[in-house]
Amino acid sequence: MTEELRLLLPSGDENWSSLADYESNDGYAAAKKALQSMKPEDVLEEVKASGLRGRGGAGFSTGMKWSFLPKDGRRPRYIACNADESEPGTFKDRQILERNPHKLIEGLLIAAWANTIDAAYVYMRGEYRGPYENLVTAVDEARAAGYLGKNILGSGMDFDVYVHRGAGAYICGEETGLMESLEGRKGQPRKRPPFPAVSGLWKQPTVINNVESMAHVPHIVLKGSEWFKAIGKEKSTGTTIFGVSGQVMKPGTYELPLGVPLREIIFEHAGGLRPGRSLKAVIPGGVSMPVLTADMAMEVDMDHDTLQKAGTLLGTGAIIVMDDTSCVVRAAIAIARFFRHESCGQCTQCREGTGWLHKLMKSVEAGTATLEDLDTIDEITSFMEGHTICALSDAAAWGSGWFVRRFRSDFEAHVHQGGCPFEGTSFEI
Amino acid sequence: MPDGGAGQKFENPVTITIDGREIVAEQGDMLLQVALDNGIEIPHYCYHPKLSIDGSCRMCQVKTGAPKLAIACNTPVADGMEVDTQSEEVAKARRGVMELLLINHPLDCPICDQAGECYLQDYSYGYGRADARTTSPRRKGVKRHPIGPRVVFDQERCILCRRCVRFTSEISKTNELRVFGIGDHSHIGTAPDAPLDNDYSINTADICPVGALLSSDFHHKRRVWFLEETQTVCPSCSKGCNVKVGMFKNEIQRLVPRRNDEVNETWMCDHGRLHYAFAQDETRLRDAVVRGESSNGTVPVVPLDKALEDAAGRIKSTADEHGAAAVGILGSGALTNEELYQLAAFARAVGTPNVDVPVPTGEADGFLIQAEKVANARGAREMGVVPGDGGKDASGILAGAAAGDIKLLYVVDARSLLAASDAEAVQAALDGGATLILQDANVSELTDKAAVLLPGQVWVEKDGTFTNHEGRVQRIRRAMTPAEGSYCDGGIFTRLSALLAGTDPSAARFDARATLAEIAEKIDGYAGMTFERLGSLGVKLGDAAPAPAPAEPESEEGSAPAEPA
Amino acid sequence: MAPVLPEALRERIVAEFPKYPEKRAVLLTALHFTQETFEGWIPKETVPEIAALLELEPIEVWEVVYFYAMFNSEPVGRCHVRVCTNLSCCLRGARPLMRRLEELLGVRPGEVTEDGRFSVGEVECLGSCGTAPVVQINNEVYRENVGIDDLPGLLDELRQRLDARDAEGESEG
Amino acid sequence: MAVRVVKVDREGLAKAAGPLSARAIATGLSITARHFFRNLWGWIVGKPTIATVMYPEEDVVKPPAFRGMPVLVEMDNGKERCVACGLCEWACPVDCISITPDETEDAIERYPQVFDIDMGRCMYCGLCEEACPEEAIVMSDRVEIAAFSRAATLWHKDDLLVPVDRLARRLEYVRRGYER
Repeated sequence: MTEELRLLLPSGDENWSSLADYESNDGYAAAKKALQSMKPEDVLEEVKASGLRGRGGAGFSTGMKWSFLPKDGRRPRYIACNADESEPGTFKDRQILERNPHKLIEGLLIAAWANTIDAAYVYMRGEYRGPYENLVTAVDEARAAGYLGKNILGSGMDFDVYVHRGAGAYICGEETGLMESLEGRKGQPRKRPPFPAVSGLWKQPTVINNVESMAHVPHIVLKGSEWFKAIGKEKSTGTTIFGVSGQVMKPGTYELPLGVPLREIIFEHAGGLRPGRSLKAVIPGGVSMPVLTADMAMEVDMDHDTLQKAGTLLGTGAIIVMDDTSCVVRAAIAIARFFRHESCGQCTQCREGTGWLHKLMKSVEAGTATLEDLDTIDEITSFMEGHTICALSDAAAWGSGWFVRRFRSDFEAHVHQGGCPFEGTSFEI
Repeated sequence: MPDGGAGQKFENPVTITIDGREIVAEQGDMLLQVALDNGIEIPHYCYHPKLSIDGSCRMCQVKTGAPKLAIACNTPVADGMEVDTQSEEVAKARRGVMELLLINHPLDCPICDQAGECYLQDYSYGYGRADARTTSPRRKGVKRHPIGPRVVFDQERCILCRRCVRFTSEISKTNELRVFGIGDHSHIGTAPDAPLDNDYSINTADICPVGALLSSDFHHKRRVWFLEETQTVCPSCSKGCNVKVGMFKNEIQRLVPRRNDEVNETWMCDHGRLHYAFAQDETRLRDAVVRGESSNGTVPVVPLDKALEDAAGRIKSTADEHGAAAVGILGSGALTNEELYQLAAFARAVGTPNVDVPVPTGEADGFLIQAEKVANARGAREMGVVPGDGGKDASGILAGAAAGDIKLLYVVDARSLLAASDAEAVQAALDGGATLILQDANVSELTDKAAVLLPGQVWVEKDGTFTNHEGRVQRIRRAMTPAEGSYCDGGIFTRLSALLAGTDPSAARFDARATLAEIAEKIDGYAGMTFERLGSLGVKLGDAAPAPAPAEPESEEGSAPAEPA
Repeated sequence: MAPVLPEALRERIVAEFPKYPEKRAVLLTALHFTQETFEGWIPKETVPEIAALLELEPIEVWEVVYFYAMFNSEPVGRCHVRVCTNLSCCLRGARPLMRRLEELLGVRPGEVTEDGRFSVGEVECLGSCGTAPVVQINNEVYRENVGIDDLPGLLDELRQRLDARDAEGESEG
Repeated sequence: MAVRVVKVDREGLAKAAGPLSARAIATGLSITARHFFRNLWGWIVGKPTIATVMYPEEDVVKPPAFRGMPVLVEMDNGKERCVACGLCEWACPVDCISITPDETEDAIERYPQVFDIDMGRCMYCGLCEEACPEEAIVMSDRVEIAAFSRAATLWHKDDLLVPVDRLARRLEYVRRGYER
């Protein structure tokens, strides 16, 4: 069994929210190293060399993203830190915000040094009231201790972190939707070009990263990219916090190296299924990502390449487990309903497609659908994929559409039987 | 579309290929507009050439070589770009958008005013699928909601292209409309207590690609396919917005703007759009009237030719008795250049220097609405309908009439006069005892006071030209057949001039085309102007002058006479 | 008309301005503060004042209010209890929990109890999937791993808290 | 127009027809004669087998495909089904329909304030019925519309309304047409 690695979180129930606790565990050592002894370019190179990939869902190289910032000296430049953790199944960033907020602040500080940033805005989902208070307190503490503010650690850099609350819209987790929202508008994604690196927050160059991605930066800088690369797999380096939810005995978060077999996470770390149950389906990366059948799930390792080969994606590493009592049509309805609720309403395909998918899924469950309707679902998802401003439409199409593709026989059984064969045994949605 | 195409010059020309056709375009221009300019249809909803790019309807997707389809409206052209608008992948994407737009769109085309000029209908035929795959109930919303005093909103028909939202934020700058809600509950709305009420609100109905926003004035009035549309110019102020008049059975049904980037872009104000009833309502004057001593209460209607003879007789006798300067002529800026030219000729025939055009003025808004509230005030000045040497201007003429110096007042278009002048001055002029000859198309306070009433015509019954405030000469075209036996105002002037000269008035027919030729010859700036040269968008003063002829060596005299045109 | 926004709230909003290059960015925060001040919702009269404070058009505030799920433009109960009904919570019994909650309070989503104390609603994923099912009270507190049997106790606790607040209000008044 | 006279060669025609035509004439006459005598006999014995309809004392039931004058369908609430969409007006090849639409407070917001058909011009082609998206104008079985003045051939909306149940057969026929 792969051991849990504690890079991001303290072990057990420990909480390092206070500056003293954090500092006594190597806190801000990396920041001191970077600001006092490294050139910004070197920090950027180190992060690039570490192979760190964004932990927000898309898995894009963090160092690469930073290097897209224009070199024209245009100021101010901002970090938008994405703490709008709203992907169903995902609750990992919340652990960092609640139990190790200084890790994030230190990451932001180093990123600011590496990219000549003037201020960072942490956009936190509005529902995270507790984590918000926790982070604000930590920021104030850090500022009081001179880690934020003017001439930080004698480096000459001025930098500050502001925590901003969202108000309950999944779409604000999309990078340009987040920026719109942060600027005080509806969180509707912007069309690209221009890209955020050139014209982001308030039309200024902006780098946008997920909380966990930023929290990885301090130990990469402190221990070096080689050390970090040694954890995980070749193109999926380091650890991540896997959140396991659904029908397992021990749901929760587990920080493990990328590339751990999914089977091991479910059956060893998360305590396996309820007695007497067998596995039906697993969503490996939050509800946006294509679902896996039990057979597929037993085969895959949790890293970018393996999952892509298996026809899904790592996403946020949020694992949702369904056992054999679960009706997959109901799961698909729950997902379709979510995306219908959260589509921002800009693009035609997403606004109308999410609604239609939900209606069709419901008609399958109610037993009023036909086999042609299942084909229609397939075609609607093809209308939605890759045709819109942002990826929410793709997510909606994948999230529920792949249920039909991978569990066609279950859907057909609903059609033939005129209703749900699991009535009374399955979970309710 | 504005002239362009052939003679267009590019600063950074690039060559792209659309469906195998090579096209030269300006680097960085958006692909959709380039395609449209070159006559290649790419279907679109949210894109509008005069509004910012929204990119949300996703209808204009084309294949550009990138892995995904790109929206043409937000894709800058670059050299060597190869675009495919016809492949199966593109067709499928369009089919998808159409089907998704239609799953919640009501099937009420039979009662929708937009039917016949609806993008959704047209593209549905062009790019949609024939059958519907869903029978589930469509989304419900408010219908025929008066979203403003002049615009009706049907929420169910809205496809959320946000053209109207962008119009109110970018063009009218009044910010009345926004999208409220999220996802498939999104809908266009106004803030509480802030309806869509601005001077340009009905333009939102024009740019709405479907029947969600409609003009209250045109609501349920007439199917658009019955309208006969004529390109002309709005007469309500000196901006000269280019419009189309939609007629049905010789009645104006609506005015809509037409694009002229030099004048009104593609907009017009609500006032101008709704100001047309005077052309056809009960206020129109149709009969010529001559009041003698013995008319006692009844309105003595006479044939128009008789009234013209009577008017000419009165003018002649006044001039003979008191001198020509005892005749005061007040023209109108509502007339065409050609008519005004004939008015000037008529004034010369009378011999009076007391000629002027009173111009009603009001507020200007810095966008389209101009201060001069008639179409052709500039034209009147250009045509020389101005006081002659030592002549009186409009207020001088009124004062002269009040003082008894002016014995005969010849007024064209009393409503212009009343709007432009002090009411007391007009009353005093009438009290002065001068004979009033009134040439007018509509009833006014002066109608009953005229000794001779000559019914004129309105702009929509005429052919001719207007000169707008910045000196752009534009065509107006006859859309409405005038009443039988009536003459346009220009025809009244030519006949009166003939009567005064003692020639046969029936030979003095007014010909707008011939008059324009004469204007082109005689009046500065109008050189080279013909109806054809003006085209549908007009020409600025001076711009139609033919290029100076090259020296003509073959001429026997050796050089052409140096006569300025 | 007398201003609706209390001076304290105004000051709280204005204090946020220095954090951002534009006043508009404070809008979401200002609406959160307003909602806290007015027992969970945003009264219509406050909108023009918030707009004026942030140098916006009222409609720009309205579109934001109607866009975000956390903002209520209609009154809600003083305790707005919401159950996450997304996949992970449903897999662990959120639906029966929601049903029981509606039974106990006698209201459906969108309704407020007669005494104005409670309203219920469904909410999308709250990021508490490992401790599902989760109940959220007034956009603030999470109650995790809530079983059907825990509900009566939870509601009692909330009632007591409201009583305490009422008593506090009376003694102050 | 000048009249051109053409000489017809009847002799040639008769020759071409030959003896066959004589036989055909005889056959035809014999059928006529047979019916005449059978009817005569039937009339004598009081069992007439005569096929002639004694119009106007009698009338035939016309088949649903029959196209009489176009009428407007009146719904049970006494109002017309027509929404004044103008498609029949557009489709009419002889321009005999004229509609003035207006707005109502009913659920369907549009109705014909004026709906006139000039029956003096109508040619019973049925294109109006085909164009109608609402099944609101249909061809009835009515044909007796003679009038003594031009004005009386102009039918107004109230004259044109026929209760929907009296048009059931035709409506069903029209719907079958869509299915085809």
